[in-house]
Amino acid sequence: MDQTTVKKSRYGMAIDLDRCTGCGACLIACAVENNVSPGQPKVNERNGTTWMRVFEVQDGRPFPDAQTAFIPMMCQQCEVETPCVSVCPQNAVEVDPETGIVGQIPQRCLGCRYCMTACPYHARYYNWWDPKWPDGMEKALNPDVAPRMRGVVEKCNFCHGRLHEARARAAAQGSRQINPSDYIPACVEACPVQAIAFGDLNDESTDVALLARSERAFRFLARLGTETKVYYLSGRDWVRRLADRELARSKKETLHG
Amino acid sequence: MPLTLTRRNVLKFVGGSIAGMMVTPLPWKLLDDVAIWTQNGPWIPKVPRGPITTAFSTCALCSAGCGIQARCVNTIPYALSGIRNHPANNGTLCPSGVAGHHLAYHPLRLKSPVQLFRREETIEVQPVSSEEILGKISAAVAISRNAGEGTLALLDQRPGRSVSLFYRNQLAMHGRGVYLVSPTDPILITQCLDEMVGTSFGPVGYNLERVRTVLSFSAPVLDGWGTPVQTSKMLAHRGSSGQKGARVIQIDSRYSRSAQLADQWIPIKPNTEAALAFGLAHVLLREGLYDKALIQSRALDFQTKGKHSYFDLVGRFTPDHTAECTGVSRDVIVATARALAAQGPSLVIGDGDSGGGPLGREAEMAVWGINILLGALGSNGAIVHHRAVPAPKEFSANGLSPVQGVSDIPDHSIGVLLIDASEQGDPLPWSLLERKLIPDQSLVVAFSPTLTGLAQHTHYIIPTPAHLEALTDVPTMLSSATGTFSVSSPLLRRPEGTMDAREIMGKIFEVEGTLEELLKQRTSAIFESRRGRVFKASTGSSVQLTELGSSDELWAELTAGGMWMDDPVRSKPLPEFHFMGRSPAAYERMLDAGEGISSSNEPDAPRKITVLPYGRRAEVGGAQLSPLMTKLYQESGLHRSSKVAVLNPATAKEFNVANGGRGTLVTERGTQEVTIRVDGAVMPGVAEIAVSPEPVGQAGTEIVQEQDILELIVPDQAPTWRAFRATLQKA
Amino acid sequence: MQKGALWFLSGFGLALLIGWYAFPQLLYRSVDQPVQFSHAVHAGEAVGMTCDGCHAVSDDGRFAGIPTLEQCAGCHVDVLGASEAEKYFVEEYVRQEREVPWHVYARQPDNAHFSHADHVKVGEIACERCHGPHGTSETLRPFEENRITGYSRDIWGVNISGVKSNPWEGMKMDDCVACHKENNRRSACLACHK
Amino acid sequence: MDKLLITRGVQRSPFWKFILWILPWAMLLAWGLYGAYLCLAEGLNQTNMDNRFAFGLWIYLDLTVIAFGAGAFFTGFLLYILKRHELKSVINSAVVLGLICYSGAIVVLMVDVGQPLRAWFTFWHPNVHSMLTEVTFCLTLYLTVLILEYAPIVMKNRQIRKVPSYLVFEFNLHKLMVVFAGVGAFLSFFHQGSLGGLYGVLRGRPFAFREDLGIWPSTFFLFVLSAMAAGPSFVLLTTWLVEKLSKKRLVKRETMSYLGKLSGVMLIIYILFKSVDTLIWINSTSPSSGFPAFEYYDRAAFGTWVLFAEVVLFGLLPALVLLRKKLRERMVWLIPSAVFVLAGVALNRFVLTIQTLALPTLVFDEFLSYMPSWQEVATFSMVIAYGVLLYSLSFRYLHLFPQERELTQPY
Repeated sequence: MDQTTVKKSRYGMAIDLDRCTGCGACLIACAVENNVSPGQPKVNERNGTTWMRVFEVQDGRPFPDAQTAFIPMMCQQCEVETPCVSVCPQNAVEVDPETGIVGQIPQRCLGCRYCMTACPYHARYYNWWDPKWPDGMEKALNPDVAPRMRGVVEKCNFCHGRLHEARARAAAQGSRQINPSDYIPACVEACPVQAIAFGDLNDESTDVALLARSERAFRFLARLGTETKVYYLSGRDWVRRLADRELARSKKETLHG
Repeated sequence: MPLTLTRRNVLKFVGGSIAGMMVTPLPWKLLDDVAIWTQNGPWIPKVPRGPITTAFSTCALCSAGCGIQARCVNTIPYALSGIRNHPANNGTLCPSGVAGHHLAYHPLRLKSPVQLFRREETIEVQPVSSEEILGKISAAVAISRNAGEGTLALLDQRPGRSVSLFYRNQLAMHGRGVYLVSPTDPILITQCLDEMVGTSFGPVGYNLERVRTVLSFSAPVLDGWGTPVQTSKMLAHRGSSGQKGARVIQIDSRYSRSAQLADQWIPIKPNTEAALAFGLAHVLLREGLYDKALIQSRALDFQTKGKHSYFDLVGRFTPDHTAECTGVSRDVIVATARALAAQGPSLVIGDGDSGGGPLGREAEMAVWGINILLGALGSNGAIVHHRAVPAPKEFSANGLSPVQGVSDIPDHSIGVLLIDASEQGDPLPWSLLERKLIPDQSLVVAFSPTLTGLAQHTHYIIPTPAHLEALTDVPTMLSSATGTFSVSSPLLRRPEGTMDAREIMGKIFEVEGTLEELLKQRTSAIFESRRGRVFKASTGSSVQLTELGSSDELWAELTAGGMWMDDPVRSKPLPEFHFMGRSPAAYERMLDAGEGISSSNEPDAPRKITVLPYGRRAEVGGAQLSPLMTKLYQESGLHRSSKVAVLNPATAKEFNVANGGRGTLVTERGTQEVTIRVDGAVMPGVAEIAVSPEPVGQAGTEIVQEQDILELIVPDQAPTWRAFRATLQKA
Repeated sequence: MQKGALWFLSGFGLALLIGWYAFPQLLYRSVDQPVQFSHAVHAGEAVGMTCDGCHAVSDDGRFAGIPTLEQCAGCHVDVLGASEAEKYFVEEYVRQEREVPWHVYARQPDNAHFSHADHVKVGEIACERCHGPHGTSETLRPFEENRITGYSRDIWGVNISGVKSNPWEGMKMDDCVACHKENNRRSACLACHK
Repeated sequence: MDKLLITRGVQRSPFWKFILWILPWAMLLAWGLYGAYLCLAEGLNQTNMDNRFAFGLWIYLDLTVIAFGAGAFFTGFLLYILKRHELKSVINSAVVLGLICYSGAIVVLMVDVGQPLRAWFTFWHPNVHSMLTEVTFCLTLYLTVLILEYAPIVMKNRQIRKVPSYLVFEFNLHKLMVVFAGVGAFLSFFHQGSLGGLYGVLRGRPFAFREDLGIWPSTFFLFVLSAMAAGPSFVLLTTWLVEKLSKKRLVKRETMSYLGKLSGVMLIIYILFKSVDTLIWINSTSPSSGFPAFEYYDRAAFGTWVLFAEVVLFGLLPALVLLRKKLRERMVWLIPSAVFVLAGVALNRFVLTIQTLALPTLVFDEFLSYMPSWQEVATFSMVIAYGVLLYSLSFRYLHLFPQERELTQPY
């Protein structure tokens, strides 16, 4: 059997911004799954570690007409010219050709943070402190994800530990092909309103592939040309205009003009 | 040939050594090993290794009763997820629930009994034996019983559990026992209905699937008020699913999550909900948008003429007058009332925000009034009557102490206050509780797994098992259309020094028995009722209770993530009732509630701001939050703690504070520093502040007292704390 | 000039001695296994156990690795044979319900993910390919731990120079990568790192 | 001992005066060492950098310092390869300055990376596509070259040259200087360029991103040019400063003026290219990725004046002054112009490092501010103190200015 017999996947997500309630379950489920340590006493919004961040945005109209949307944002898994990959001096970042997932290996990382400046989505996080858990809590860490150390960068990898688990499960049955229902990232699983769809974009029949082609779908900063694999869905015009600055500006002009 | 030691020779020797070293593995292997050491050094946490198993239980952090599936390593849970097809959560979990298995490792976790000493900003603890504390309680209980000095009060942070029945039972037998709940507890809301009806109407629930329009009076309808499944259904019409869902209209002084997510947000001046309810009733009555025959036959205070009748009361709240009271425009009032009537079935929810304090009895009755006019309560209504979860007979035989809100009992009356904080419940200003105690003579003891919330104000704490260490049952949620029962079985071994609340109370009242026996008795009672269906986690589907062979089988299902759901009953026809309740001077009280404390009318000292506290379900009242909740609070600002005040830009300007700057809030009770966040969506003139303290990610060297905005409340102001005035200065 | 060369050479020689002989001695710490276990006895004719009787891959693809006490106690509820080691094992561990703190020769660091199911069931690689033939060993050799990294010596390979005389020597990433390349298998970092 | 080390025929201040001069710098060094220790021992939480401002003061100043240090390679290149012998009088000083700038920058980088003990992975597992790999390789190699260039200067010290074999070694090294200069110029060209490329390749940061010219973004070439403009100015300025402090003439005025001319010529070329590049970027590169360029200058303190200052005030203006022979021959024109050149290059590095990170990318991002912590300032002061100390020692005990004896000779 050859490697070529294994189907190449492009894992992606579609997040429905019209459903997201900003509860934060995805953010916590992500931190639990990926052994992200609790914040230090001095932690703040700019130096904490949240592989998945939910931004609260408004349309800018004043009280009482303001509209709010929540934008969960994790690594967008850029497919083409992935900004963080080419900059890493020691190959700690790469796009897995088999899954399309952008991998970050903290043990290879030297902590130069160049990739962080390269990422327009601010999806990369640096360990400013030693990761520490309260007494006894280390026994409750996820065995499938290695904890990181101070001084390295980490980020979302679509819960790769779960892909390992799914592959092992398939292998136990003698198969190289995973069962798609075995591989669902923690944020997707936790979402109380099921706003996130996940799956293989190469497989036309998956929900995520259908949603990615829908009229409501858009991607953030798509004009950078990095072909991200996280799609966002919204029927609200002002939300869709958040995709990039040129679009956001066109709205302002129509308002004022 | 003697080898003479000269400088030159030494240099040559060193040169030779260096050259030699380069062709040994030493420098290269060292370089490699040092790099590996930086990857695996002892300071880097190691993952557990061991057999992976799956366990099932039920989340007890709130009364939604979500089924949880735990992945465990060495039998210790390391990740939780929801159980697929579970009637409460269908495979999902809320942020608190998903990190529930961390609560056992809370940095302020207690594992042995302590005595507390509150210092300026910190708390010192000293270990004591549980016998000593229990001895003190027993002595005080005896004094209260015999000498009649002060009552024995028990504050139940999670009423409705089986152990709550046990408490009420024991307190009733004690004679001078008082059973207290937070004034925001949903039980008190149904009590308002009881007052209107004159007898106990029985438990009610909300059949959200049947409604097309939901009007919420500041209830967090889309943010934890119902179960995840209910919330998901209410939001289902959004996005791509193409399903139908209810239209939600949120009346709220705050730009709350529900206000953000609702189809329509109606901002309202703080504390004027009663007026708006009367105003809506006015439109319904004036335009005849109700079943006249039915109401006239049932309502006992509904004479279309008489003075001091409901008609008369509501008549005062013309749309214009209501607009003046509430700040809601006349057109919106009229349109909302019409929409409720036209786009039925509709229902009105009056349950306040769990952190923001109760709406107040009169406002609740006003809300029930609209529900009655809309036909939401009655034979075809969406507010349904259901049966109580069957309970062992001994409880009804011995009598139950009545449920009382903390503000309902006289000041300086409590001699011994026991706080069951083993489950986190709705938050409560300590000042409200403190004034009920006999000054300097009372004994306050908490049963709590952590040194957080109200437990920080007590004299002693007896530690209880933490979430998922404890065995407990989950009571029926207010939003549930039928009675439900599930059991949170322990997934973790509890520490040696802990006792569950049943054990502690058993010792105090000298009653034999364990919690497990109590819950098994309850399970038998349910089994014997032969009603309802049981969700089985193992199959992901529900079966008729009668399909189960024995009570033990039911117990096995319930302790493994199962849930019992009662059969729905046909709704009672609308009984006879008084719109304004039966208390003397009902009319005046209702009128006061409507006209009353609208904050805009009071002549203000300059530079006062209206503080609107709020809470998030399962993230308040004791703030037993996973250390990882720093992700939502400190690390992303998605949730805000008591340290952040959100203001309208105009208000910020008025008070001379800037976005990201610091401000100090001052009332007679004290001061609190807050970080200012400016948000154009917030109502001018108010400061929205959450009641939860910041989650603790790491234990400090000393225990710092929680900074809770509720501490600033001056208790004399009102029985509720939904809005209070404070000065705000730039810090 | 010659004298100078002697100085140079003696320095050179000493360095070689330190680097090749003393350094490995100092770098590794030798620890005995808590219990002496004989693969030969268990897999021998008398007992007749197969390898996967203890080292099995479960249905979910997880590898049990070294059997837990529970599995051992399945037979060794009491002392079965005459060996001192067994007696010690039963008294110290089985009776006291203590897990044996085995030192695992092939223990990989936390950041390495290795699926035995993938390699053995799908890849059909023999156990010996990586673990060497140890099914007939009479005793357990001492565990050698790298004092700096905490790794087992088996990871680097027994030869300090990194030269391998058997295919199973060395379990470093380079060794994995070499085999993956040879067989055209997954090469992404995340394929084996977690 | 002190006297014996000082080059014959030059006057140096009394030893106690020298100690008095050294002392405050040594104290600054000690403070800096403490700051750096904190960053290494406690982690980079000691700095005010964060996930959004992942590069801060250190990277900015590293880039600036390396641009200033370009004098070493450029002077060497002109002297040894193009045989511009008028530069012989400043080459030693230029080498010392280069060494200080480069070694200092590398020390700070080692504090800046989170895992300095793993930094050698870049050599073992290099990503050849990364500008940072190019920078790391060239920097370390060029630092080696600089040390080799510095060695003969040290070996010419009065006492050290007494060892005959050292003299032979020095002589041999000197013969190789052409090779070193060639290698140095080659390496410098790449790392100065790669430092520019560092930001120019950031596709995700359209404020910094530039189109490719060949295999490198345009900033690659702009950095080389601007560094070549800054280098001579920095040599010029330090020489002038040392003259003022030591109250001696060290270099002929013609040399100073020649350095000024070099700066002027390089600067005008740089400004020309920079202007073209900016126009292309404003009109094509940036808008095509969804970022209207004028928005960058719409934020807080960073108005269009920044661009104006960079191109006109600190670019065109000093370039024109330096290109006029009459003006650059007068110190009142020459020195301020050199300062302007350096300010312009420093501003350019600031804009590319700090402003790039301060500017939002996502529509709902905010403009960010960042202020270095004292530990960051201390760590960098350490490098400045180290530089002053090394230069002071070199100046006192080594023969940095060959013309000094001739110029200070009483007639």
